[in-house]
Amino acid sequence: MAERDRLGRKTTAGGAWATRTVFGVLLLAAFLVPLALRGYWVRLLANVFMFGILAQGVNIIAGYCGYLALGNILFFGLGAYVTAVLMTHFGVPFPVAFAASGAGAVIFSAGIGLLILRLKGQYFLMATLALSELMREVISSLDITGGGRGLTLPMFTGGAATVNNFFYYLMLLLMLACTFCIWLIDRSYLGLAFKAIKFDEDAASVMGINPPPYKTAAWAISSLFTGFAGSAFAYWMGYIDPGVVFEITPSIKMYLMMVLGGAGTVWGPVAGALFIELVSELAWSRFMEYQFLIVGSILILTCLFTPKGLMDLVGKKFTWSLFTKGIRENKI
Amino acid sequence: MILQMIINGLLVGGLYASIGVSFSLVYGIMGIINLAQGTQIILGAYLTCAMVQFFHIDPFLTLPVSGFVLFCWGYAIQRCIINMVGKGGVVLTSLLTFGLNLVLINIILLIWNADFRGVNPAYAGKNFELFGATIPYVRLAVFFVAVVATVSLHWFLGHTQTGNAIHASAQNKRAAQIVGINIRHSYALTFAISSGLAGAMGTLYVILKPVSPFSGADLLMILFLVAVLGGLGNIPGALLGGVVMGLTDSFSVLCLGMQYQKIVLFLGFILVLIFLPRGFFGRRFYG
Amino acid sequence: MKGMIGIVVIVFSLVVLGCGSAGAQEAIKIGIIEPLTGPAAYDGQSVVEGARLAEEEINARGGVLGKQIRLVVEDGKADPAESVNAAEKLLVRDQVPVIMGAWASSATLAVMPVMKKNATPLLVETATSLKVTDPPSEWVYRICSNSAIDGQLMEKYLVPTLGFKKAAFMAANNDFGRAVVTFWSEAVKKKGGTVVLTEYHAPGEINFAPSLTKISTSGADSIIITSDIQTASNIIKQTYEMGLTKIKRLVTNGIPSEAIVKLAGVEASEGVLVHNYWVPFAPPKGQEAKNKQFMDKYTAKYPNKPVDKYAAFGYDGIRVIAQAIVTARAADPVKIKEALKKTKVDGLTGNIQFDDKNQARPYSSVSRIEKGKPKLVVRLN
Amino acid sequence: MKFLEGAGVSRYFGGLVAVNEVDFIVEKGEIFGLIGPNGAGKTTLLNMINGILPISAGKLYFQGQCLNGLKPHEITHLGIGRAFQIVRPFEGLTALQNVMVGGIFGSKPRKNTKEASRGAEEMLAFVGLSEKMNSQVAGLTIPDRKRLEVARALVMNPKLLLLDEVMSALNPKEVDAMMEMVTKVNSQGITVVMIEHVMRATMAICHRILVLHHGRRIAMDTPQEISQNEEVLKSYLGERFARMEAERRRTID
Repeated sequence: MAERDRLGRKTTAGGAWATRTVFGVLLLAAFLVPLALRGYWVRLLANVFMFGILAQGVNIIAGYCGYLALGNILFFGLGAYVTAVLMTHFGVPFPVAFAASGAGAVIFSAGIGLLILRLKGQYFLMATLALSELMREVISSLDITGGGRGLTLPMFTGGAATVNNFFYYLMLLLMLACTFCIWLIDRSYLGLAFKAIKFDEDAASVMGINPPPYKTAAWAISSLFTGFAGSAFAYWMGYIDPGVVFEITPSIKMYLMMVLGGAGTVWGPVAGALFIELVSELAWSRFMEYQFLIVGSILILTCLFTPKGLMDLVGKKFTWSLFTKGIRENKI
Repeated sequence: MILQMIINGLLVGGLYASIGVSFSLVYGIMGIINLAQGTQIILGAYLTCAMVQFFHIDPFLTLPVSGFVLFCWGYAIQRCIINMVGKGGVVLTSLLTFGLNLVLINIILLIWNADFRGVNPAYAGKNFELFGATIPYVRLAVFFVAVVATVSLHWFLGHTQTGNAIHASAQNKRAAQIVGINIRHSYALTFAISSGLAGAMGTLYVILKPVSPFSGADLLMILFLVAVLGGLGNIPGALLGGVVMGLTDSFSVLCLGMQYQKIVLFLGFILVLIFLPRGFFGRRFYG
Repeated sequence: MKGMIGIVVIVFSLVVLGCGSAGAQEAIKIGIIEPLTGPAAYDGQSVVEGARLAEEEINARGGVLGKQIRLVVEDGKADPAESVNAAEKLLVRDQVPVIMGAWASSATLAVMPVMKKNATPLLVETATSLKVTDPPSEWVYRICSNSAIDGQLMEKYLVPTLGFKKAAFMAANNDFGRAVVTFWSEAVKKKGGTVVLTEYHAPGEINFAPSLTKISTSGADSIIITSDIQTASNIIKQTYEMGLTKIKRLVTNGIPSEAIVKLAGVEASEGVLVHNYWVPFAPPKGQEAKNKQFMDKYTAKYPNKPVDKYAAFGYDGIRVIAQAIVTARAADPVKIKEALKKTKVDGLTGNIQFDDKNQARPYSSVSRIEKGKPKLVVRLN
Repeated sequence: MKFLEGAGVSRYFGGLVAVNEVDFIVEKGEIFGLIGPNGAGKTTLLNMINGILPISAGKLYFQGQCLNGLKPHEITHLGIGRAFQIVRPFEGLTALQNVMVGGIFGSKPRKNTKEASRGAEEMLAFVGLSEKMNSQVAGLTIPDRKRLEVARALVMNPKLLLLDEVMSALNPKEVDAMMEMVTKVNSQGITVVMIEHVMRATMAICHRILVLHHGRRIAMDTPQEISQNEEVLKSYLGERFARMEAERRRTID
């Protein structure tokens, strides 16, 4: 018997059980990984989780709300620098700096969001790109941030394994928190409001939604988690400079992960991050000369054949027409 | 010095403008943000380097060839790949072009390796004085070619049948199809023109500056700024945008120093977006 | 649901596939982290190629401690996060007792804490940031130079010999560029010169005409250029276009003159001064045969590539490490660290021995490009 | 106090005048038609009423309150619902969720999701879409989409309903059904303003009609009068219609 959840989506009791079991096993496995694997693999997975957080960040603003914040790496850099400056110049302990990074990112995104979230689609996209470049340049020429020299953070105390495990669990928990937050949004009226804005902002406002506060909220949540990720990254690396934390490539990678996994789905971006990071790690270590070709081709094939992401394929029969569906729908 | 600064700004602004036009065109007609455009320019640059190396000819002579090669590439890629996701929205199309960008970089890497290339015609150091300002002949020539290319593109779109067909496909897809315009062909042609222009600009770019397979990223921000300042899809607007950007380059260095040049540029850009979201004279919104 | 499980299975089998690549080997492993892909790949590959020559040579002589040596190369992409991953891979998977790398200063600085935590020494071959050896870390040794040393050495020559009385700087706005400006400014000022203008640029900057106009009206008699190869050549090219060839131009920190000639052109680079470390065309007295031998071998193995300083530093780096393993009498990280302190190698890039900050002093010199060929002007030590 | 009143309402796009000093009054409880040739400014006028486009000049009043400068959602909360001409459902959502958006956000204070879900189901039943409640709107046919559009507007309990060509592209049978629905809605006390090209429907159910041409009001009257208005006949209903009308009148005379 098909039941419906609060937002009128069909759920079947049996399916929910299977899903819950698989997720439970995966979660347990994720928590146990540092016991079984060491060093490099823990680090690699922590990196995957970090990208999971970043991809979830863009998922909220772009996947749900339809606002393409291509320069979202801005908050990553901002979070990293808030932590670095507080820890090196003011001797603040990491937990406080971490919280301050999140707060800083939210304040910044909310403030600037009220101004630039009025811009439609592509103009917003470019404004965020320009903002992230602007932030990079400003940080490169300030004294307190070390300018282009970067900052060396106080070292994490503890042995090599402790460092890896600490950041592994930090990234894992952050990612789970972020995903939980999206899950809550997805099943509440907020999710409906975000999606309504994404599909047709004018129609949404005629239906009684006042878009600016919702958009700002979406961007603020997005920036909060991105800022946290930046903060953790800075402490993890121990050294940051503007070129490292404001690079544009990760920004595009986040979008790739989101689209590959499924934009506007709860778990899609995480799946995308896992897939892309592991595949590229293996492709890059084995087919060095062709790495861009491989990643580029994956990207093109994704856009052609699974434009709605891997999550869209879940629970469907694998047939040829499922794969050509994207082309049939999007072809001019 | 102020005159010299104005001339510097104008000369580099011409190149910025035509680079921006090639990007703006595709956006204006098809709504696609082509993230591969920077690397297409670099591909044009590499073609020029190769031709100069093999045939020992003047780099300016290679312009039609690199333009033509990129034109064909652009037509094929639009017809075979980009059209397949044409209706998929901005995220999908820009991710697709980013994928193309990576593939292009890899192709350049496989053919030419990762090291830098440049062409250096013997006349590069010739210049003349005008009211105390130095004007290098090469830069003047680059400026001239870039502006001619842009203006003739504008004329082509406004005054030829093909150009009108392209315009029609941009304004109303279905109506264009009804009057017998092959819309896939129009779109492919638009993309091809944009790529061809990019190839030609690659030739000019490499005359001024050495390139590596990754230099496309440096150009992407210029593309965005110029195209948005001029109003996306607006060719005369992009011309103005390029010149404004060139002048901003010059005067921010003069008044504040090079370190602050980018800050001025991006801050100015964001302010323009906030207060004049349709650029200097972008198209207006019709309900 | 089935699809989901399928994805999970694929991903995990990939993980397992990746895991099972390490095998037991008799040879002594030496880890190397270099950019093999991305914009810095060309230089990173040069280092690796130089290192491979050293590996072959040492193994041909019977290896060290009766065992062969084997280089394990990982791609750090000149990126801190990737380089740290690479280090972790080398330390955990391959259990290497010593690593050479990681090319870029930012990557090296990020790798350093990992080395300390794992108690394994790192030999730095190209990263110039002052922070690598200041404050010194007992686990980090450096064979290339840094800006403080360079500034000190240039003091005797910059104003007195080369006549840089009113110098202008055009430097990249990063750690490297700013360090050069700081120490070389001191060198100019101490000998009575003045610094008339300092302009920092972003990496990859395109248009230098405005800055050059400013410099030409500032009365500067010389420009000191500190940047990557591409940008430095671009600046040289634009000085030529603007007709500023009367102003002396000096490119710092070992950018090969051949690259400048190739990218900026023979005419534009006429008279440009180049500050270099290892220079193939003018080996120090008594080193000629050794240099020729190295260059011949390199050209034989990599015929399409000109030999550069990166290859030389890679070659020397591996020789220093091999020597340290011999002194340590064991492939043990802690013993190698101790041995490195005492190691002396008469290398191509300098007479290598480490001071109290674990810093070696490579040869350096200034050359002038004349008709596309560099000519030695002054040897700095 | 008039129910909905426009005084000298105008809208300019750059130099182009889309709506030119239009005065009109809609009485409470009536079905008010809005007709005119393409490009006459009908949709622009509706867009101004619910705030999507700002008013360039003139004033709009709804139950005595001035609408100038209000945001679309504020106008919605005053009790004005809108169905779009080019149906604009939220493509990624199901039919039920589409209607729920209106249910949740359409009134102030916001309704909770449970209530909204129930209300939405009822509304879908009213427009006859119960069976397709859980299908993605991308899969709906044009008539279904039009019904969904009306349901989305109705679920907000509007006092005034704006319908923009909800009958175009429907076959005669479907038009009849839609006409029936509109009159049913109206009989519940909801005032309707509708743009319609299907003259049969307009003439049959509208109480009064406003005719726009080149952004100007050329007539506002009962259907009867409108069908005999010389200017309307010439500019909108067309020469052929005019000749037919003249012929008809002559035979009657």
